[in-house]
Amino acid sequence: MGLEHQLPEVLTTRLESAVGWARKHSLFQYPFATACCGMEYMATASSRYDIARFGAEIPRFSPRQADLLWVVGTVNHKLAPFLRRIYEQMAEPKWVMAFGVCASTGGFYDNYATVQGIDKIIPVDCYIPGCPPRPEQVIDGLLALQSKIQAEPWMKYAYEEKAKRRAEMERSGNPLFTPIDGQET
Amino acid sequence: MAEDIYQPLDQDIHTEPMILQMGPSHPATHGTVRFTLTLDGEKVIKCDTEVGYLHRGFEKECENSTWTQVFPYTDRLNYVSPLLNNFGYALAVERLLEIEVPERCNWIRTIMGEISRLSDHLTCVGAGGLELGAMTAFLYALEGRELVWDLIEEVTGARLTVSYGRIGGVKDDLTEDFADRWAYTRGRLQEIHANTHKLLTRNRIFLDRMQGTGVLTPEMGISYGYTGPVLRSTGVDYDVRKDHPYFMYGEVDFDVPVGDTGDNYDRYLVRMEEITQSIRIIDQCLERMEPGPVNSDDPRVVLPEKEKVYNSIEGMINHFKIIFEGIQVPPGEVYSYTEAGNGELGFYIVSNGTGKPWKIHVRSPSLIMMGGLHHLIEGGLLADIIPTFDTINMIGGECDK
Amino acid sequence: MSKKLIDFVAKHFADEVLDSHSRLGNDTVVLKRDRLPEIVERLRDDESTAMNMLRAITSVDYLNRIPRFEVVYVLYSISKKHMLTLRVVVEEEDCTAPSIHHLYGAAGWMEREVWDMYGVEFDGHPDLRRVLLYEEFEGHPLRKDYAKQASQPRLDLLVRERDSVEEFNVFYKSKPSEGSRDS
Amino acid sequence: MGNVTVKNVDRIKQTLWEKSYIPEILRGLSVTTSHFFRNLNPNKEKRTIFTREYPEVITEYPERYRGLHRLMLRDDGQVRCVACMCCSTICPADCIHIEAGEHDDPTIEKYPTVFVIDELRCIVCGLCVEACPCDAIRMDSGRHIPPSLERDEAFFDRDLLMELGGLSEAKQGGQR
Repeated sequence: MGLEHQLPEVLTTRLESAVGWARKHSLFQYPFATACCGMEYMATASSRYDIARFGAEIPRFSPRQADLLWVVGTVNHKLAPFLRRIYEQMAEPKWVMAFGVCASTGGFYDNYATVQGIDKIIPVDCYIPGCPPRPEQVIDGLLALQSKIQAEPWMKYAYEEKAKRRAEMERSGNPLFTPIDGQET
Repeated sequence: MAEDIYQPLDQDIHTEPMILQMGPSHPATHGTVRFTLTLDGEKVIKCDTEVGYLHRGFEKECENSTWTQVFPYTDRLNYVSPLLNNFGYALAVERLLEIEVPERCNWIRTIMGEISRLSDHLTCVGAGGLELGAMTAFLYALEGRELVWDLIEEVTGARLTVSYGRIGGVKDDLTEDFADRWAYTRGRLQEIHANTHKLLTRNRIFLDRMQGTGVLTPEMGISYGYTGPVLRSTGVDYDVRKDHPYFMYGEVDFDVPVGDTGDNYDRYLVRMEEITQSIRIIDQCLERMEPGPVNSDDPRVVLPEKEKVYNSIEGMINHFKIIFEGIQVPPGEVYSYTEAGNGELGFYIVSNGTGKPWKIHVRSPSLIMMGGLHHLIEGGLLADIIPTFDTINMIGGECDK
Repeated sequence: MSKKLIDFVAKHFADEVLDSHSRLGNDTVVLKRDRLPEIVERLRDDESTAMNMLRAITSVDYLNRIPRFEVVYVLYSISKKHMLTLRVVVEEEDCTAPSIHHLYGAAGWMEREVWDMYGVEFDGHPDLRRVLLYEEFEGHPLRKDYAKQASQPRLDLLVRERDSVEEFNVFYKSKPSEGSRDS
Repeated sequence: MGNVTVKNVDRIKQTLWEKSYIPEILRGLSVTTSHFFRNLNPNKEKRTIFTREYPEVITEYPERYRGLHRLMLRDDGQVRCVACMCCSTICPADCIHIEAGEHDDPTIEKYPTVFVIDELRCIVCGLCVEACPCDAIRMDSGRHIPPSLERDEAFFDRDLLMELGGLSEAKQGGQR
């Protein structure tokens, strides 16, 4: 960037909200559907609830073309590396939606196999409770995420903030953001 | 002469099989499963299936829960037809306890089980259409499923993970206007069924993808433990509902559809026919069931009525005992089996006489079918994996436990 | 329930049978381990039994009992519609059982699953890999002495031990203490 | 007794005409266009539009729908819960956290000083409602659990749950 410093403040905020508006209504999603919640994901996407009304209808089955990752269902330790890899393959800006309690916290699968919430592997922007969530809950979650995207500063801070956060986490020894060994993203 | 010219050329071209990883998060594998395919051009030479990407420790969790707490876990086995799992598990524990449930409970279980089967088959058929490019069929089938789920939600309180079965009964009686609601849903379902038939059954593109692909022979099917619609499509008329009637299946009339070639198209037809039969069974049940209690009156297993809990000390003590210690199941083991959406769902249960199960093993039809899947895939084309995998109808939760 | 199948096994393999009973609609025979494939093959091929389908193989871990493990085979005949449960005792020190993968196709994966979950090795199985868990996993989770929450992450993840009480405490400390409404 | 028959499914044989794709295209179009025109019917009653306009039109959940928990109140507006721990014991997800305290009123033995439900762990199975011996916890609020942007927002504490609760009509304590 650089151009934004030349522009008057009013214009940049206008532009910012315009970009936020455009972004929130054109979410290309990658459904990482694993379990029961996938059924409700299908229900949300099909005729009765029709997620297309919110500009989020097209599932992109390539992470590089997607900017919203739905983690739909339980993630276990066997699957965790794949989820992490998909997240890393997605281009910025990207958002993650934890769909259902298993993805959010592990739910009642508190055992050797499951990851206790995907926020231990990747950062999460929105949690949708329910096991599985009703489509109404999903739509509510999507709307909440949309307002978050709208409010997200784009031009001035977004990238700098994220980079700062990452650097801080790495410094603090949090392996959340260190890349997996020997893996190109 | 021409052969002589081409022969050396053939030898010169160096070809080697290509190894392709398909999955675990692949759009066509609606579940998480990974195929390691060895391809010769477009032909699959070898297929190694890897499952377990949804392993959630079902059996370990059950061993650490009371007998009642297992119900939510069984919901999430075959999550398209959770009621069938609920009732299958309840039946297994009831066999171990040697208790009988009232007649109305059996009628309700039959009705709700068949409603669940409708949802299962509609999803399978619809998703199959979607994966072969027939998006409309998917939308119609899901419309039908929504209607079915509306009914389930009315009765159980949840769309998908119902936790409706209880040991010795069900959680609640049917709602009062259930028969009227069913009459409406039934009409819509038949319309959707007819529309799906119109869209798919004679469609040439669909037929070309389905006919003659993923062929299973009866011998192979039996040896690999296939059950349910997949085995019936080969011509073996094994159906637990028919051969070992449980609940009220011995009392109602229905047909068991069987195919003859065992290819994908037969599996599709068998499922479509089973939708009709399920509707027929529900009709008969609703006609013949009579009012009565829905829970067994055995105080060992059924929570006392709320009135008693609120107002009498015996009720209160009994309530607390069941909640804190769990239902006391006598020691022993039993293998109990029912017909679920995908085939025979068996529970091998071992009790050591306490409130927690010592072991619960699920004979999940999906896992066993995945064990023989390479036989259906090998020798076919890469593109045939998609209809084959769909008509097998592997459900992650059930397969990976 | 007739005891025809139990009698059949007892007649032909009297030395192998340790115990048998017929309860709750299940005919069960407890067997010694070594001649199992022979018995199963006989049950499958004999016309009067014709057990052509293997329904399930599983194992039960009776901790602190000798012998510790039991491998359970549920056989079924589609034509005769009868079922027989075979239970084979397996010692903890010599945790192996003979494989029957050559008799039933389904046995291949079922035995892999039992190996994965209980660590019972099957002699002669050509491809005894883990099926539900991953190769790096150590131990066998369904053994009774395997702790329920002992996870083995594949990634070097930030694994927070789940402690619900602690989670609630963290939540509460982050909020200013508020007087309860009704006291 | 039921009559169970085994019947073969009919595999169709395509005619040459059907193999030409044309009749199937027409048939498929007839199905979809009939749906289309039905929904253009000027008489709105006869339309069968299936889509729910959710955020604008709030869905009414059935009576038995299990949604957000609520804590019921006694006549004097205090919480009914007596901190007996039944719900937290039966909860498979272990998502209810209760700390009991002594009440000043001698007719009430205990009451919960802390009652938190982690709605992001709750699996909506409804076992807690069945386990409650005093009609204190219910899930029939007719609302679903709202989504949250932060993990901590999903802890619902006692006062929040009581706001949703109503007066319970269950009579307790015998004929007293």
